[in-house]
Amino acid sequence: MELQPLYIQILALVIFAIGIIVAVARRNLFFVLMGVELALNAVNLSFVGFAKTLPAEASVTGQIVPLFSIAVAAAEACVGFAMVIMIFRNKESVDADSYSDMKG
Amino acid sequence: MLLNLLVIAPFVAAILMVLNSKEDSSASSRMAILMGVAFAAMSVALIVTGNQATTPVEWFHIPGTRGPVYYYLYAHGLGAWMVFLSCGLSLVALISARSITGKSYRNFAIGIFALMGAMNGTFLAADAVLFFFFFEAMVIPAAILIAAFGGEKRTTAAMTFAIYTLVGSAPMMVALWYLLTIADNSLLLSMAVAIQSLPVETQTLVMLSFLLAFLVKTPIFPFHGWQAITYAEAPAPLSAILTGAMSKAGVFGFIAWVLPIFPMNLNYISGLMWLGLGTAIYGALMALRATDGKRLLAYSSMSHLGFAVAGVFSLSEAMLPAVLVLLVAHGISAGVQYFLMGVAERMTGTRNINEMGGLSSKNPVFSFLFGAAGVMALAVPGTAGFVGEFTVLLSLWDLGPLPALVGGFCLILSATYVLRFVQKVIFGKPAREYQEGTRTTALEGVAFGSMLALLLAFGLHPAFVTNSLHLFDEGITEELTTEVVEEVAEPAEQPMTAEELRELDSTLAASGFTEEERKALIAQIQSETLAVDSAVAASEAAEDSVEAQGAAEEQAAGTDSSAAGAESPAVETEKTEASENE
Amino acid sequence: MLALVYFIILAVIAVGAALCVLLSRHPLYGALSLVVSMVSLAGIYGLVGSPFLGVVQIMVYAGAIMMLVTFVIMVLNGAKDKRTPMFDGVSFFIIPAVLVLAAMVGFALLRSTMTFDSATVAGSVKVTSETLFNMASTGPGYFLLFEVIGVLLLSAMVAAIFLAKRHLGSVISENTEDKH
Amino acid sequence: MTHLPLWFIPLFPLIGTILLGTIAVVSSGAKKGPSEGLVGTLAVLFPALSFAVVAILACSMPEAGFRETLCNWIDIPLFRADIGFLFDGLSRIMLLFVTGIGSLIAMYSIGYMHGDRGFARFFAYINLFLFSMVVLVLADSLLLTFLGWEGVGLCSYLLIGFWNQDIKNCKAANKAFIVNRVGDIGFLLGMLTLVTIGGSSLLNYDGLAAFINMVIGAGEVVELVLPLSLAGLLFFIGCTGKSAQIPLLTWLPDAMAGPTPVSALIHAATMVTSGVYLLARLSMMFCLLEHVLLIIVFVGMFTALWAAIAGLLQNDIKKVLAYSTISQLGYMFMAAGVCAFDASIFHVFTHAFFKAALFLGAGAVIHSLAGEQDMRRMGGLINKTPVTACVMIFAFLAIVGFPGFAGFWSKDLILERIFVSGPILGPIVYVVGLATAVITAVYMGRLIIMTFFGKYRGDKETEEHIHEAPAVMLFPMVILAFGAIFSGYLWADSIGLTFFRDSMASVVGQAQAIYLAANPAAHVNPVIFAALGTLAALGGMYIAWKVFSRARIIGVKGASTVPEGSAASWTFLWDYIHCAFIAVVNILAWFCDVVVEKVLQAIQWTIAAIVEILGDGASILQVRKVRLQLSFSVAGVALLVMLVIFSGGLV
Repeated sequence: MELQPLYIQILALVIFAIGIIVAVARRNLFFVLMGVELALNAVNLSFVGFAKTLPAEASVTGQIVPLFSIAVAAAEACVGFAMVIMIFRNKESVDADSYSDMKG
Repeated sequence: MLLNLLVIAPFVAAILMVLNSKEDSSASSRMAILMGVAFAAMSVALIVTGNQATTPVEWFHIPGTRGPVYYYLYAHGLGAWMVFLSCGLSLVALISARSITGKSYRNFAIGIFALMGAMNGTFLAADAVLFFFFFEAMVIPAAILIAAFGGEKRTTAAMTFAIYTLVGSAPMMVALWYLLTIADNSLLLSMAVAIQSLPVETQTLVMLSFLLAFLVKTPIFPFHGWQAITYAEAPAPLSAILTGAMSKAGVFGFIAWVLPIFPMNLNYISGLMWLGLGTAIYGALMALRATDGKRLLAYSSMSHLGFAVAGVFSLSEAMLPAVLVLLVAHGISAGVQYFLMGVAERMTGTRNINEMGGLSSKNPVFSFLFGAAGVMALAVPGTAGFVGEFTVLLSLWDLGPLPALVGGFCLILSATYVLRFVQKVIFGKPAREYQEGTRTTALEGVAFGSMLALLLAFGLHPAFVTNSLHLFDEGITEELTTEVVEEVAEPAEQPMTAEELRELDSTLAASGFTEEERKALIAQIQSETLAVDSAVAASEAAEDSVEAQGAAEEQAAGTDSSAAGAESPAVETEKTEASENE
Repeated sequence: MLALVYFIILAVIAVGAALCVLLSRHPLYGALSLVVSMVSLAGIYGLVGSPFLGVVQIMVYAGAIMMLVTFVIMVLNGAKDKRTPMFDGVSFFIIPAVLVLAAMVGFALLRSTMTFDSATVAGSVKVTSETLFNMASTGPGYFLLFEVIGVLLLSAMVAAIFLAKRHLGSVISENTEDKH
Repeated sequence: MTHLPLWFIPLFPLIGTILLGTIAVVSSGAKKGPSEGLVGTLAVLFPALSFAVVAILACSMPEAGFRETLCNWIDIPLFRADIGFLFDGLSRIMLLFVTGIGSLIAMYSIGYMHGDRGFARFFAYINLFLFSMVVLVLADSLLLTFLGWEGVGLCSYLLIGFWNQDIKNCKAANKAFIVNRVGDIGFLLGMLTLVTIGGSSLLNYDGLAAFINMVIGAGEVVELVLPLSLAGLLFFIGCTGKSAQIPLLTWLPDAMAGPTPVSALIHAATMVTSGVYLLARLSMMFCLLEHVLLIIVFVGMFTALWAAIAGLLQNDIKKVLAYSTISQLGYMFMAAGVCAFDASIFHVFTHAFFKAALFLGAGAVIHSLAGEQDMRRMGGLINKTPVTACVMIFAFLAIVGFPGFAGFWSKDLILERIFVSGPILGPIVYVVGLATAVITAVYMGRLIIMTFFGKYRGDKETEEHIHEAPAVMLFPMVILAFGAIFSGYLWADSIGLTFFRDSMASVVGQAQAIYLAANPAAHVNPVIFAALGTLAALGGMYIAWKVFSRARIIGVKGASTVPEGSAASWTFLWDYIHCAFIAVVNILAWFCDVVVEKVLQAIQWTIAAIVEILGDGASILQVRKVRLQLSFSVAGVALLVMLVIFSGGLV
């Protein structure tokens, strides 16, 4: 029995599902952000897994996109946490449900 | 060069206006008026120098379409005159707005320049996507200006205007995109060829989507809901531009885009003509009852444009010059009426004509201009309006007496409401004490006066206007067609194979030609391909050969799309010319 | 075979750590679990022949980002919010939804056939880096993207500084007001 | 070119218009108006110069006349028109009296308009009017005639509403313009019909004549009668508008709101006769159209009779004259209807003199009574204003057809031509015409008696101020009075003077010959007609003397009569008919405004409301909790994926 690409995809799927659940089900803002990171990671993994099924030249895209997505995630985390700091100071709460001013 | 300047430079001017100080309105007005004069001069130069085109530049690809979108401008008589209207009215608006806008003059000028650039682009675009881009872009500065400088209900007016026109052209966007997926590129000719291959129902659907946009823009009954409130609430100089130049985009679209692209059957043509006449009558009747001066003018404008649309769809030989003169005349006269109404509004502080009156004793110069503008709007012979309306009536009479009779009735009604308007505003005793605002300034007076003088000049010598269409026949087309023939002739030189002919035949059948017509056409094409140089001679023949060539190109399955793109602009000009000659 | 064993070990760690993130009470624990999960993912990247990606994953994610997270959590005292429950009604709605979604996608995955390309798995650092940085052979596209990403990061940093700065300023002014 | 250029004729009034207009606009802001002497001089100078040019040209004119094409006007596919002038026997006569009487009346106006705020403006309008009228008459094509045609209508509008402070005057002006517009549209459509029949060259008078000759030569008259009749009918509608014939006659009585010189110039002597002029111009066409001619005869007959009866019942001195004008125009149309175009133009010519004299006399009376127009408050003026009275009485004798005066010759000529035109129709129309002549004598006699004889019935105050008009007003009146006496001798058939007919022969002779060939005239001794005509005039005068010199006319108190618009009096039933049309249009407009527009707006707002409700409805789904929102979307994605998979999508 060898390592199959399918296994990697299944793993990515599981981590993605957990990531989503963390992002939505947890009420703490930090967990929300961490869930998003988890889901992003899962997607990167999926990319790499699929890329490995292709011949070398064609697989390049699949390996470069995660690279960029990691960079974007870094930027997102940077801004995201700055915002968390800001709104935490305003509301004195990290409960995601207390930020519901958007409904008109 | 001139074309690029006319389209792009207004936007540059708008940006330059930002550099002005916000407080010093006199400095910014000097600059704005100077630039306005420059643009007006350029538009005159455009008319004088005749037809021209820029070299097409590939702009971008729309996903799903086969060919590229070009940045490609060209000017023929119609477009050039519309550009003249847009530049000239903008100039007068910039002059006239000085007394209205006060400190925020700078912002007003920015909006006007942006609007002018978009309008020029609309009238000069040779590429359908470019046209659509500018057609939509016009709405934005206009709506912003209304919302910023309008009357009491300005936000409602701006919203109504923007939503109506944007929603109206949304189907056109879809239809355009659909056409692009089957056409070689977004130029007129390839679209006209492409639509031939569609089933009749689809053709109708696509055509109706195009029509809707222009019907709303013109506006034609029953799509005029936005017009009265918009023109009434917009500041008077802007109303003048809207009615004098922007509303022409609808009629322009009918002539320059709908008629050349779509093979219309007689039902649609006569239906649209009657719709135009109905609008003319409806607008006149509404104007009879309007008490808001600007609303009255809005309905009058609607009436005139309905008349123009009826003229367009009379499709007689005299249609193009007739409608052109009518549009130019209406643009100037409606424009000056709006400007003067703005002056009246600012002198009396009201738009209700029942509360006005007696201005003739208070401000005789203004009243002279106002009365003269009214007379010009009446289409008294000797003014441009008369030439336009007479020749349009002539076109209508070509179809039969009934449309012309309805048109004549419309002229009687127009006399009625214009006289009522003039009487209520300037004659009689002042209805109440006016809070006297700024009177007509000397510069304004000169501007309005020269507009009236233009009307007289065009009325006594309409060749000024109509000659630009002759120029089109002789000038650039010759050069273009010679080039085109060399390029076009190549595929056409080889006689079409039997298979190609069969395919052409089936295409024609799909687009609703009868057996005899198809046979005749094919016979013509066969003889055409043998005698190549006759492609230039007769416009109809040229169109047919071009069509045949288009079919041949289609068979090549667009493998050489870049080559097709390079030669199509030239071919397309010829096609426009052919259709305009009809 | 050996690869499969390593994979299973790493996968179990990754999933376990992810579950820890889901179930931990304090965000700090969650963050640490997340680091573990990411590191094990980096291992998997190495396992399937993308060591460069794995290194980047450890440096950027497990290093920089997670450090930021923990730092922020520790700066904000109220991060551990005792009053808010871990889960509520929404959670019971989302979990089945996600499970169904995952099941569907998994079902689709199972129906497909995939095999590794042996050459690709063997090593791809060279190909990747050449594609990225050798403009002569692949054109400037990726390199340009790379530079743009740099600008994005810079702007994100500036944005974060601005957000934080305004906040700090307000705190100072509040404090000065309190004194009077 | 050996003769003076034709465009000199319209040029002078145009220069006058521009100069005076500039003066009027420039001086409008100033407290004190421009010098009346200067303005008056300019105002008379330019028409007089124009008259001089006409006179020179008239003397040197060859038989065929002058033709001159200035430049191209409209040149588009299907249609081409030039600006060109045509000076022949017909336009010579018309131009002579248009510019001549125009100059005289301009001179008169200097006195009449003295002290008015709009002095310069008035003369600018007058010059513009003369320009338009000259263009109308001098044009060599229908299109250019139409320019003058609408131009005179416009000037008429401007001058009726000259005192625009009073809204009633404006309404009268509007009415005049709109009613005229109806006729003008007829003219316009007539031109279009001609263009459809034979191309735009038919709009040229020479081209039309050539075409008709060609048609007659080719024997294709029958095929073309129907479209030509349509064109003729449409042109006739235009004529009824401009010449105040049934059914478009209501504007002329109201037009008396304008200053009296205007009434004399535009609404009596020149503009209103342009309909007759047009019929004569198109004589080649009309002589083929028997049915249209029949309509013209009947319309003319009814108008003459109707207006004469209406004239009996008016108390406003100017209104009497207005109805009298309509009635006389009816005569001219009757003549045109039996293809006696030269007779009708002759009547136009003589009528211009005596009616202008009457109007100017009335103006002098009004002037001397400080604006009083109601005849019931006049009387006995012959002692106080003898010159005016003499002028008016001479003109009166001319209009009733007293032997030897101008009207006698022209009116008898018309009646004679009518009688001989056909076996049954001729005598009937003749009898009506004769009856009209009697009524004319009655109401004109009433006017003279009520104004100049008996006792003065007005206020004492005004009586003291009654004075003869100044010389500048009297001079034109006297000249016109001479015209009223002697202009008839240009064509006194009975004593063998036929100068007028000969000069017209080149224009209308052929048409009349064609008509006569189709309808041979019976020969009756002309002396009988002269005797009958004289009898009618004398009889009418006798009745008037009997009835009105004895009758006690009760002076009225209160304001003098002013134009009353559509509510004038029952005599003009036509006003009510027009009102019905206006009501229809108003109802249509009301329907559009209140029903259609509201429905459309309702639809528009309904759509807007639906969209808004849909938007609001969607926002119900939006819950406060962002996380719940997110989970909804995840669930939605799950649902979609499920759909795809179970519908066999990816598998």
